[in-house]
Amino acid sequence: MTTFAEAPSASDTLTMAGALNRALADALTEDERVLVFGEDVGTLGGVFRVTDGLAARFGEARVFDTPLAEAGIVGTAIGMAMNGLRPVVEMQFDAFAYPAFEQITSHLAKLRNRTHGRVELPIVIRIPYGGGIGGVEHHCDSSEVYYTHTAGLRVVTPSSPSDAYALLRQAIDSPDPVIFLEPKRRYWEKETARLDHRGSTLDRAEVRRPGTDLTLISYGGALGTTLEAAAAAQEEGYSAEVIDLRSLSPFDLDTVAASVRRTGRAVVVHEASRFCGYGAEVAAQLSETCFHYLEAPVLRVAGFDIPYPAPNLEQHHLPGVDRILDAIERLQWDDSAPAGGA
Amino acid sequence: MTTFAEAPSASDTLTMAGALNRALADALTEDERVLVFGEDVGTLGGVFRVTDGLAARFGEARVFDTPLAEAGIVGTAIGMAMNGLRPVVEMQFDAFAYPAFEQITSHLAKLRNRTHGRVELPIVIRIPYGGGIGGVEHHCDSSEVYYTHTAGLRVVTPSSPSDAYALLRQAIDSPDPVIFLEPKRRYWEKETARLDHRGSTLDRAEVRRPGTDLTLISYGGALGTTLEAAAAAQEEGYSAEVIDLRSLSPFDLDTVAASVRRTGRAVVVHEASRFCGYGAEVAAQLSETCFHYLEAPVLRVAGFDIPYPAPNLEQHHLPGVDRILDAIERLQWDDSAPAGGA
Amino acid sequence: MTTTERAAASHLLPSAEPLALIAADGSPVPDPALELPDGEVLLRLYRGMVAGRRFDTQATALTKQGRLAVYPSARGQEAAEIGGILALRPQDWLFPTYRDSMAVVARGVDPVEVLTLLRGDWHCGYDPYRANVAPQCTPLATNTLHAVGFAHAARIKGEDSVSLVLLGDGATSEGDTHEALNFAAVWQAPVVFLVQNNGYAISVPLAKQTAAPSLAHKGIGYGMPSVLVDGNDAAAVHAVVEQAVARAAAGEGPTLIEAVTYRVESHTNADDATRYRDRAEVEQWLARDPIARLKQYLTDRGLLDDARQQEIDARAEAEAATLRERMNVDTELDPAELFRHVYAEPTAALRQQAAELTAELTTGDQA
Amino acid sequence: MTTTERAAASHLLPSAEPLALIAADGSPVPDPALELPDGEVLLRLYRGMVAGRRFDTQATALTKQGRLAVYPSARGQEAAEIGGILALRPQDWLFPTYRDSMAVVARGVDPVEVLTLLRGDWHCGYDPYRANVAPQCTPLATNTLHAVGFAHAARIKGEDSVSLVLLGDGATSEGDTHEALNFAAVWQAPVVFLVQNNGYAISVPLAKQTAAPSLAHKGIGYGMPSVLVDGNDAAAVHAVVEQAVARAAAGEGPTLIEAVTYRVESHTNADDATRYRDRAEVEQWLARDPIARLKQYLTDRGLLDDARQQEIDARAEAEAATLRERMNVDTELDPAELFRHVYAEPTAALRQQAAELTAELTTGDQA
Ligand SMILES: Cc1ncc(C[n+]2csc(CCOP(=O)(O)OP(=O)(O)O)c2C)c(N)n1
Ligand SMILES: Cc1ncc(C[n+]2csc(CCOP(=O)(O)OP(=O)(O)O)c2C)c(N)n1
Ligand SMILES: [Mg+2]
Ligand SMILES: [Mg+2]
Repeated sequence: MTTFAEAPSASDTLTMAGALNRALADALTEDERVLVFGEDVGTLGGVFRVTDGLAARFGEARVFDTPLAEAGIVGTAIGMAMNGLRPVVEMQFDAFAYPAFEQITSHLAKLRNRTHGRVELPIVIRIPYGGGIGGVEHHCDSSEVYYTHTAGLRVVTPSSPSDAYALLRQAIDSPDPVIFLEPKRRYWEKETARLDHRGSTLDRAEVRRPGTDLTLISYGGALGTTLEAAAAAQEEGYSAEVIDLRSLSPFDLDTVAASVRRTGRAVVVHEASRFCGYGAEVAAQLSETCFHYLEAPVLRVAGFDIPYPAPNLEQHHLPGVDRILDAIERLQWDDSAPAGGA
Repeated sequence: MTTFAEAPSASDTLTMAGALNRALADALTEDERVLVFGEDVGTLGGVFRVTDGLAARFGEARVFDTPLAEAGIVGTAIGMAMNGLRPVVEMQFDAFAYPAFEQITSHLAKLRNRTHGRVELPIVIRIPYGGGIGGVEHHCDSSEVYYTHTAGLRVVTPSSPSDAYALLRQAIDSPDPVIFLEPKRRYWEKETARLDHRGSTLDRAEVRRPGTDLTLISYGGALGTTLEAAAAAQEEGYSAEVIDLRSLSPFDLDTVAASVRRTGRAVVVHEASRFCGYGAEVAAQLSETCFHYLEAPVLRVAGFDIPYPAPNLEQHHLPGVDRILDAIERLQWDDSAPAGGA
Repeated sequence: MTTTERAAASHLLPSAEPLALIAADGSPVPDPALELPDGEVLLRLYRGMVAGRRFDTQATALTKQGRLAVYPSARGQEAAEIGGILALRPQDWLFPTYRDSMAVVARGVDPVEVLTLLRGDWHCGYDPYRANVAPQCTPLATNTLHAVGFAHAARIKGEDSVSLVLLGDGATSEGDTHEALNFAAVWQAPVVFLVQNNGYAISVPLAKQTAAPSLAHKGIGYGMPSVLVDGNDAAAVHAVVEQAVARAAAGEGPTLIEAVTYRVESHTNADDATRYRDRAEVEQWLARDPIARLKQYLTDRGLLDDARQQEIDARAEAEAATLRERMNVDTELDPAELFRHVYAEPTAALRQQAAELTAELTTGDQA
Repeated sequence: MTTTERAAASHLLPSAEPLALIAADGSPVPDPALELPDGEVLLRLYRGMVAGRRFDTQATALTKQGRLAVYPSARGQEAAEIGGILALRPQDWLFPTYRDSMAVVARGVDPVEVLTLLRGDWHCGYDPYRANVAPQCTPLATNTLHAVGFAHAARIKGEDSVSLVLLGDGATSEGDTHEALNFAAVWQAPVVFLVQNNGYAISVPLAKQTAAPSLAHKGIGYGMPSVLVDGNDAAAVHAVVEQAVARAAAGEGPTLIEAVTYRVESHTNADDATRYRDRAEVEQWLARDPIARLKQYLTDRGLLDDARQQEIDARAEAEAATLRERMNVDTELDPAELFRHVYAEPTAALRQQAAELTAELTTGDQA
């Protein structure tokens, strides 16, 4: 059933929303088994316009609106995938994926294992997630840990338009179910994007900025802030390496540990609440595997342990450059001053 | 509306199921606002008999069966609590709480905060959780992290009949919503239980066995195994302190860190999958706050990163005494041999 | 199967056409089972709709001035929004959604407190216990269960209080709606479900939402009587809700009401409805305007004259002006509030995080 | 509202009494709209039910011998279990629950593979693609959505395949059932919902589950035709399911069927039904036994004689004996399997965990 169209490899000035749209269009073009559905993804093109134009171009049979029910969307996607299709579904916002939680944890994550590998569920669940866009309550959750703690799911999140394209194409190609977390506050940032997914892989972290004194580990919406912080840290004499995890599950320990063994210091940065947040796993694994290399404890810069705040208070919750710089200062430099040290 | 009956303070040979039953009966007796409902908790007395006899004793208006729908149970409990009642509801098994996930995360956890503290939800959700009873799929999940990562919820889990009684009474008295995780494989272990909840608190860890060489940190179903391991370790010359967390959220860092600063070594033990499991948070906090006291990395002994296995394979998944002893051996004793060292 | 057998349960079915008491042209429609509200009530409904629409227009204007982050307009739905609310007694409770700010204001909540959410200052800005109004609910259909639980608790406590829950056509597709209807019917809880079928769930039209003859046809599947009502006829909505509230209060259980109306504006100011529907469709519904309809009826009967109309308009205008002024005052938010209401008492971790934030803000001030 | 108006949608309503073709005493009941299956089909139904019950008895016996961890018996529900399955065509799919082992076996899946789950060796023990049977589903009602998605996919792919999903009376209360019925109706998916209303969800009787005239009355709320059928009449169940499958295959969309039957045993061997129901109630239903009923009918018409009966019994007995023997053989499980199917390729972490377990087991062996 697969149509082998020419692989796209354009470069273009694009937003992340635009890159995701291109990824969906290219996947729909290349593989007839791919379907796109969810709430408002058809005629409207999605509330973030990520599916803009797809229904018109590929027809209502392949890109369509469903009744308003998230368990229904994921549950029927599971049935479709059992029958050989490759659904890419959208949950309109992070907190609105929760009604589908049972379908995700008890079926999507487990069906391959339950059937000894006989039933494969190549489904992508796209979830615009996180805050920073002035959204009201229930529109800003960073829900990654609910998925990363669930064995059987892959969880990925892009931080740039190019990577959004590559990751989404690979997610659609993956034989495993993928929770695809789109950092909505990065939807509209532009980049001259390379639209190619052949060179990249679904489960590797990437060094976005090389450095020697410490390692900053982040992903998704917080990555941009982390890069800014690294630039600011440079001014203060710290050479920070920045790693973009991309894949949250599985976690690319090799790439991260290699960096931390070199630098001896690490800070994990994310928007989600700290308590039992993703940073805990990163810190635990680094503490275990790099114990004798660490000059200071692995620190976490994360959202507070509170429900996501209202728009006019969210700037206090979201980790900003200053909070990351503060954490860098706390990395016990006294005994071994860095290059341009504090 | 509260009736002030005499406080019970009996001691009796009881199972955990029995102690929980007594806690419910005593709470129903003392406070007319308390209600107990869920699937099969009425006439049948619950599939684990935790609510045995309560419907007959307190009447169908206060202890009753609902239609079969978990979101419905939690959602209506929220409405009842808004109207001044104190519902104690049961989710029949861990994985069957997932349909209620949206009600739990988006309302139960947040309503106090959303309303500036005006709406209080003193609800207890009892969830028999974890494996070790030969249960088939979907009956053995250790789902604690889904709740501990959600700000606004308290999460507790007892490890013995006495503590089950005390914790449940305190959970029912708490003005906050409490996820009450009952380790089902400990339901039938007997103890001469002290039924008193006045002396105890809802959010403190307790040292269950004192020791000097290392700290074992555990909770719920794994606590018993951890105590066994500590006894076995003693034979091998290691004096292990065992801490029962009881409260998973909030986490009692003070008690745990005080122990680890003394011993310099720590192992966290739980049934749940390791990846982004609760142990990650414990390890991350200890690594951060006890960095200069640690002689070895904080290790985690946990379930594998797989869906809970079928009954005949579960013994390989569940952390047993040997696996805990192995971890103890790996605590880098060479540089500083313990009392009767390896 | 005989016709008699089929009829046995069919009293639970709604009428094939929506019930109306006043037609689109303002003429009365007699109904054997439904009484037209008296003149005073009709005037209150009229006044409420005029004020509601003025509030709605003002809120939309505030989004343009950057004073509201977002606003979902209920323009065109005034008969359903106001008709339902005015049928409630003081001791009854309302469980509204994000779209029902107008109804919440009509119930007596301070409009500035109502708009706290959409202004971005906090989540629910009012005290639910003051006017018996639950927080406006965003996760669709979840409030239906809260309403059922609340109503059932009232019954357990022996209190005479009925819960009215509002939901949209889209929300009827969610599992929670099903569970709520079922729990309500099994428990015979004093609750009234008022579905505002405004034709769309954001961009998705009713035809993609359901294949049912009407949403009210769902009632029979729960053993619940259901009513299909013209949602642009405030008199009919009021009468139908009042009947349902009376039934509930009398211990006769819940009712499902579908009010057929139309969302005249886009889903919110951030939406662009021209992407998915024709102007012609909107025009058709504008011609069925709920306010014009009742005005015609009242004027024809001499219940409304120019003087009264001016007074009503002036009052709505004054309220809007006050709202505008008050919304133009910047609020001062205390970041420490972030940590205060997560639990009854902040945990040690939260106290520490609060301290960190305070330190950060203090340093920031000095910098 | 006129009677005509009400009637407009009432073709979607079920009959007030369950449809039957053979009465409890074995006498035929003529039905204008439903054809009695021919003798050959009736004999297949009979054979299937006898084999099904024998399988069920054997499975229960295996729990007593510790060879099965748990078994939910379908005794008394044979007409619904077998009647539905035998109405399927080879290309159709079945979406069963934990209670429907009998149906899965009737569909042609190796009984030992079926019992893998309840024996505790793995989860789903059979290959779903071999006999077109989805894994038996434990989280209630979740399989209804899978069936709808599967059926819709068949339509998209242009394949002539209908999905039959089984669920219990209790499962109809879950939100997923609602969403599945709605998606199916909106999409006009080729799916048939067969609710086995066996009177109980574990200990909870139907009266606490719903206040509806019947579960089949839910259909009209989705615009879906629905049928109420005597679930102890295999002929009627077969006829009704066959009709629904034909409708679905013809592109006429989904059907909701409620089969009224009774769970004669406890919920599972671990349950004790005497805690919540009277023996008298059970006796009443034993008198309506589905096998005895069809036997009477067949015998009366000379379609079943002693020789044939003996042959049928012997075959069922032989199958049960084989099953018993095969279940008495201990299986060897490879713990390394735990890590193999979590993802298409095990991750680095899983490879390491697998290695750790292997090391542990090797050390253990040496100790
Ligand atoms: C559980 C959930 N899913 C998705 C959304 C996103 N969303 C907000 S409003 C809306 C449409 C609701 O339509 P309807 O129920 O008809 O109400 P209306 O907006 O028309 O008043 C959607 C999909 C949500 N708020 N909650
Ligand atoms: C989502 C979910 N909640 C609870 C359970 C526990 N449970 C297993 S069977 C059962 C009763 C089901 O009753 P019904 O749907 O009538 O099917 P039956 O067992 O009678 O065949 C319950 C509550 C479950 N399996 N899934
Ligand atoms: Mg709508
Ligand atoms: Mg049943």
